[in-house]
Amino acid sequence: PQAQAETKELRIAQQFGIGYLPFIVAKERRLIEGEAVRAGLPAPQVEWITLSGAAAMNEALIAGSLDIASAGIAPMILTWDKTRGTADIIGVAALGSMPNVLTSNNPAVKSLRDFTDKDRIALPSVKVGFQPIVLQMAAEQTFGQYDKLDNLTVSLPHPDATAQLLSGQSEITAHFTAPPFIQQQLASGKAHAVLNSYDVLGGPHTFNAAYSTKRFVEANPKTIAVLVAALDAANAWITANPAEAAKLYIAAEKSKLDPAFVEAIIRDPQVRFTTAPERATVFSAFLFKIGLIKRNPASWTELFQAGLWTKAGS
Amino acid sequence: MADATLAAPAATAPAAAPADQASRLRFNGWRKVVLLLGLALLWEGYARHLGNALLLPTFSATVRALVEGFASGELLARTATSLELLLMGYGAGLVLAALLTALASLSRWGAELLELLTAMLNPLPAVALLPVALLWFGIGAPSLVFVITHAVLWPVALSSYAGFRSVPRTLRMTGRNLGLSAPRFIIEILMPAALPQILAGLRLGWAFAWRTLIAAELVFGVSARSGGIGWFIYTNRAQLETANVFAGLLTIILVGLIVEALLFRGAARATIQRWGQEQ
Amino acid sequence: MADATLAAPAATAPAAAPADQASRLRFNGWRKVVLLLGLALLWEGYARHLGNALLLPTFSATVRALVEGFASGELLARTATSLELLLMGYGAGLVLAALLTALASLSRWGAELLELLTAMLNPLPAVALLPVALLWFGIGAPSLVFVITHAVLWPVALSSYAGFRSVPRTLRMTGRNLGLSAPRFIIEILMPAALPQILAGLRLGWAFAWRTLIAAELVFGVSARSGGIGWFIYTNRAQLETANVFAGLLTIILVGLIVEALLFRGAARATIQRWGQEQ
Amino acid sequence: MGVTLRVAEPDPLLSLDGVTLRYGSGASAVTAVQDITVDLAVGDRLVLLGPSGCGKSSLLRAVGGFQPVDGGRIHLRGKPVGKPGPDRMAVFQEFDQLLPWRTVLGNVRYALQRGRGLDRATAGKRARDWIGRVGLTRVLDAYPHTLSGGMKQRVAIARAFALEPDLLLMDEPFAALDALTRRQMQDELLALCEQTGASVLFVTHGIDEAIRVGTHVLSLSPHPGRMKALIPVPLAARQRGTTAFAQLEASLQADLLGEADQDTAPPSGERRHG
Amino acid sequence: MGVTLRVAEPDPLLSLDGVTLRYGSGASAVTAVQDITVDLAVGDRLVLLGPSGCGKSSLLRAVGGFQPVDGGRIHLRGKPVGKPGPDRMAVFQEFDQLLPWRTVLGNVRYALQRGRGLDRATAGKRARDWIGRVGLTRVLDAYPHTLSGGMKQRVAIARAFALEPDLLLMDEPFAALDALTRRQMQDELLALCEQTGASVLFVTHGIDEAIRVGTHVLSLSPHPGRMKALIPVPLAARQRGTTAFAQLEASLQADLLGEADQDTAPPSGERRHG
Ligand SMILES: Nc1ncnc2c1ncn2[C@@H]1O[C@H](COP(=O)(O)OP(=O)(O)OP(=O)(O)O)[C@@H](O)[C@H]1O
Ligand SMILES: Nc1ncnc2c1ncn2[C@@H]1O[C@H](COP(=O)(O)OP(=O)(O)OP(=O)(O)O)[C@@H](O)[C@H]1O
Ligand SMILES: [Mg+2]
Ligand SMILES: [Mg+2]
Repeated sequence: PQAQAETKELRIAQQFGIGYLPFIVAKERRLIEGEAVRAGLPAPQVEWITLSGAAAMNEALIAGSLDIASAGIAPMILTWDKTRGTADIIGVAALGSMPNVLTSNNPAVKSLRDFTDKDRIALPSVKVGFQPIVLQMAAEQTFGQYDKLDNLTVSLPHPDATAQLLSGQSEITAHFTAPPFIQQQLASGKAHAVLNSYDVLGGPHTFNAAYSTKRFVEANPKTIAVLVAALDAANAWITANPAEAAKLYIAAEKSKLDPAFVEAIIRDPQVRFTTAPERATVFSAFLFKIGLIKRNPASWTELFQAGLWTKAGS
Repeated sequence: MADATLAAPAATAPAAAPADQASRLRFNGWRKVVLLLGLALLWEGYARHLGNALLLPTFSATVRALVEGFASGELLARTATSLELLLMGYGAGLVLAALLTALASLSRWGAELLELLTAMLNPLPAVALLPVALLWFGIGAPSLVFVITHAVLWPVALSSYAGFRSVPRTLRMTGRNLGLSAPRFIIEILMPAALPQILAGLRLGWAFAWRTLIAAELVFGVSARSGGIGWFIYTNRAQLETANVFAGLLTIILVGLIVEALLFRGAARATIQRWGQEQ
Repeated sequence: MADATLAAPAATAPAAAPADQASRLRFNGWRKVVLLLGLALLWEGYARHLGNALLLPTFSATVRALVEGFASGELLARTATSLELLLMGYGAGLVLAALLTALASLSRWGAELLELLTAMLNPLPAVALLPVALLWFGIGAPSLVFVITHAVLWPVALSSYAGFRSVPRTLRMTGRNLGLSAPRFIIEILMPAALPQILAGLRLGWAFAWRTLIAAELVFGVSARSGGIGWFIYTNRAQLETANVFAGLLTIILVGLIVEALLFRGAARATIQRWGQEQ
Repeated sequence: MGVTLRVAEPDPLLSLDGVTLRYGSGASAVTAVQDITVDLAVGDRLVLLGPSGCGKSSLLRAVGGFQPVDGGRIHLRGKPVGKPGPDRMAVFQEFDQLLPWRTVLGNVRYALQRGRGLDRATAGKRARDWIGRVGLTRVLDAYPHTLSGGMKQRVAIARAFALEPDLLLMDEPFAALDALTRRQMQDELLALCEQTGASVLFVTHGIDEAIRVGTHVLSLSPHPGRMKALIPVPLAARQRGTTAFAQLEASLQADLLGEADQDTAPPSGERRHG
Repeated sequence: MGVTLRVAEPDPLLSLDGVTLRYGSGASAVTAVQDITVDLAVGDRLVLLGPSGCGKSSLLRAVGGFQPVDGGRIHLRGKPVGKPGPDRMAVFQEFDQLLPWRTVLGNVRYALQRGRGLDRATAGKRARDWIGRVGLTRVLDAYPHTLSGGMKQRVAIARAFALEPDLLLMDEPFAALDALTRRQMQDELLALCEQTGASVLFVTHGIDEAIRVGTHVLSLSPHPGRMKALIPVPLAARQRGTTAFAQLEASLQADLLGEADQDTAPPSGERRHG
């Protein structure tokens, strides 16, 4: 009887990139539907939507046009803080841990200290996105001043920044980016890594996370459980079948990338597909410190829904 | 003297022009082709000189991508999806523009409202409408249609209203003399009289509908299934398939040229040029 | 009969209108204020009814955010930055539009080129220009100016050219009769004669410059230091400071209203209304 | 010749009572006509005669309902004149009074459909008939911009005649026509009036035309137009060549030419020749 | 009256040689005038007289350089007529020939500055003078849309006169003027011609005006306009009231009224009245 009260349709939004591979696998292999049936629930009608940027995600979620949003962990924490007492968003699951890398085509730049006024660092979003926050964390560690590099940053989407960086004909000399752009840039030989986000955070950290409103999570606990189970299943499958996962990704995204290249990214030991959040509190602590959030969560469990608490998160 | 007059600036060409309209039309086509070839060559040359396919593919590479895109059927499907949204938004925009402009020409309050709304809302980017669009229409196509409507409504309304306001007094008096009802006065007098401006507004609205559609497709959410040409551009851009990105843009250009040639030029030739409202 | 005529639709109001122009102007202002108040109330009411400040803040909350934004100086600085870019792009767009339209009215080739370029480039979104803009102008302000120019150029050129083409034959003959040089013919005959359409184009260009600026500030590499009002909107949007987002939008609306009231209305009143080209 | 005030008609079709028309307001106000009082019975044809700029067109527009009055009252069949309507069809002075997007036939037919509520076929038939009467059958399907000035005016005349209004407002309708065509048009006008009992308000600069067309002539003073004389045209004077005609013509001519327009005539100091 | 071909002038200012003007092409082509051959010596004033739609305005536009010829040649001082220029100032038939964005003074002054290259002050002085001569000093600073039809035409006349062109092209310039003003304008025209030796090509529908203004009258057949007669106006006939005048008038009248326009006149079957 309770199952009938739960939602019959599930609207899930993702963004571009290989970071959303668990979603893509769940979609293509119809894992959510499968898990629902296994749990004895009617298979929900799943609608997969692509949106660009956390802001559009948030607005859609708050407007009730979406059930599950996804974005970088830092913007998610920010949204969690901002919506406390109103929309009350809450993490549903992490979408895996993978490093972001600051690359540069300027041979002189070996570390953050080597940037000069002539350098420009491209970031995919402004101020409060995932990469800008990590860059600020790194600047804080290096210079003791988190906004030291802000004046060098410009906002430019990943693909454009990559094209600019590789062209060598532009002011863009550095780019804080994510897979597969990291690997593409490094493989071209025209850029080298300057900084790895794992080093900044002190180890593997969640990159993207799925989140929803508390209201939805509380009204649909079984559906949420099914979703997490489906993501777990997707992660297990990816880990077990990296080659097939690469092929599936390429087919689903109509990607022109080389399957071996994608497979290499999936196999990268730094990349971990797991629903358990990693080092979420490192982000929240930093955000609290620089005043972007007003409440410092005591534990990652404050950020994520109860169904996840059994996982080994951090 | 014929020579002398032909040597005069085209803008000041005598009204006798219709004389050789038929031959002129052929001539025009020829010039257009020459210009198009020139632009294509320029593109090709510059892209080769640049030698950076990631930033700017050559024209030939773009055409190749275009042909492949159409051969695979994807580009055609995407274009169809976009056109469908576009037409819905365009249609809704035109209807609203017609209503607002009619209201504006019927009452002082309507006029003030139109002027106010145009001045206020026209400069707002599509992103400003997102919250309201999401609230009212949810994610996806209906919201897209909504922002396209916003993009079309104001240029068309503004141009039409400006056109209405510059209808000569004698023509207005002629219409009023027949005791026309307000809707008839608007539809049968003001609209044809302001047709040059309305057509300019329709052209602009069309262009802005495209611009907005492409820019909005991602912000407003699409699923791979329902994505249009904006989706095509974005996904290819995300994969650094620059030739495909430009193939998508070229498709927009081609659609623009076709619509211009068949629809707008045709409409102008069948109306304002035939009626002597345009030289 | 005065009553009867006043009861007639405003669109068909007799040309005797200037009769009480002075009193009318006051009257207009009054209506505008009423309408503005009505719109503000509507906003406030709907937002309260909705009760979702994250999505749509109330009008009063937005005004509070606006006042704070200006008090802190940030909003003013951002607006100034945006306006500077806007004016540069607008200016460049106008100059190019003037050149293209002049060319188009001087030669058949120019006319074909203008028509072709408008049909081709006008529908292209600003993103399409990104690679070329970055190539030519690099990151930041110059590229923004470039895309604003693109946004302004086509509507202004298209409107002006449509205006040029509908200048009545007798007026053209009058100008040619004086043996005017081509530039003089364009500047002293065609331009004032087409002023109603040119003004409509300027209004549209202004609006599209804003839209494009805001939309492009995110994609086109602005840094925190140099960001304008688009930057303000985006950063606040990313932080769900919705009241600030709407304060930014309200600023655009206010600037739009001021420019409309002072510049465009003023220009229209001093020219086409005074000259009887507009009712 | 003094101002001959018209004896008030018992049941006038049109009555103007102290009509004053102004343009602009305040210090820059221009008075077009002042204090015009005249009645028109059914079947009357009143010709307005007066120097350029004395307000004839303005007065016609006011009667047509296109322009508000600033003083006095205009009554049509006892009721204040309201919005314009096809019961007062106007032929304007300007050449741009045809709808450019309709052919010659289309212009007249459209007016009949809308102004008289006729169906398309009936309207078309009647339109053809009238277009034939103004001698434009050849250009039935031509658009207005391909017509000569006089041809345009004739289409407007056909349109106004075809609607058979109670009151025709004609502002120098035949000014652009040659003598022969003009005479034919005058004949058509008189025949139409006879047939339908229409009244006419007619502006012309031709004294012979005034006598030929009018039952009364209202001569106006130079700007701002005031009533100078209201002269009935005796039946006998209508035939050109009669002495009555010659007398009336001479008297009107003296009236118009004699009193030089102090405002519009060049001050003697400014004139160098002739 | 047969076609009196003009004896070729030895050194004509303007010579038309078999001029044919057409509109449109192919089957839908309309011939406006056909085979017009006439010379104009310096100081000649040629009046075009002909029924509405016979191509008078078209011919004027062709001479002005506004319209290409489709047959024959037009020479001005021995050279093929080229682009329009202020040496051939035109007064068009339409009322919308003033620049709406310039005042009455501004319109005339601007024409003088551009057409004659005068500086602003000189042009202004001369403009005021001519505006005074057409009786419009009162509206010096008015914009064209506030003028009456006749006033607009007078501004255009003042503009054309002020430029003192070699050849004046006047298309029914006085049609909208009352008798007195018209006579004054005619006087101004004649005085100007006397003073500057200007030649004139003049379109009118008034026979008396033709005689008063012209040194020669070219009468055209109905559409398409062909030369019907080229009649010199004897000096003796120029004075109204003389028998020479009466004779010429009667002969022209017979010429124009007698031969009914088969094309533009209503076919007798179509006419019900008159
Ligand atoms: N733009 C045009 N296109 C086609 N036909 C035209 C055009 N202008 C004039 N015509 C035709 O050419 C003929 C002559 O016209 P034009 O204006 O020269 O006559 P007109 O002698 O000046 O007549 P009116 O005395 O009525 O002014 C007419 O039959 C007219 O229909
Ligand atoms: N829209 C207007 N605004 C201001 N003044 C105007 C307007 N229309 C006409 N006038 C003025 O009113 C007066 C009368 O104009 P109107 O057109 O009625 O004269 P008219 O008798 O018809 O002259 P005409 O014989 O030259 O056509 C003129 O002095 C004119 O300047
Ligand atoms: Mg008048
Ligand atoms: Mg003519």
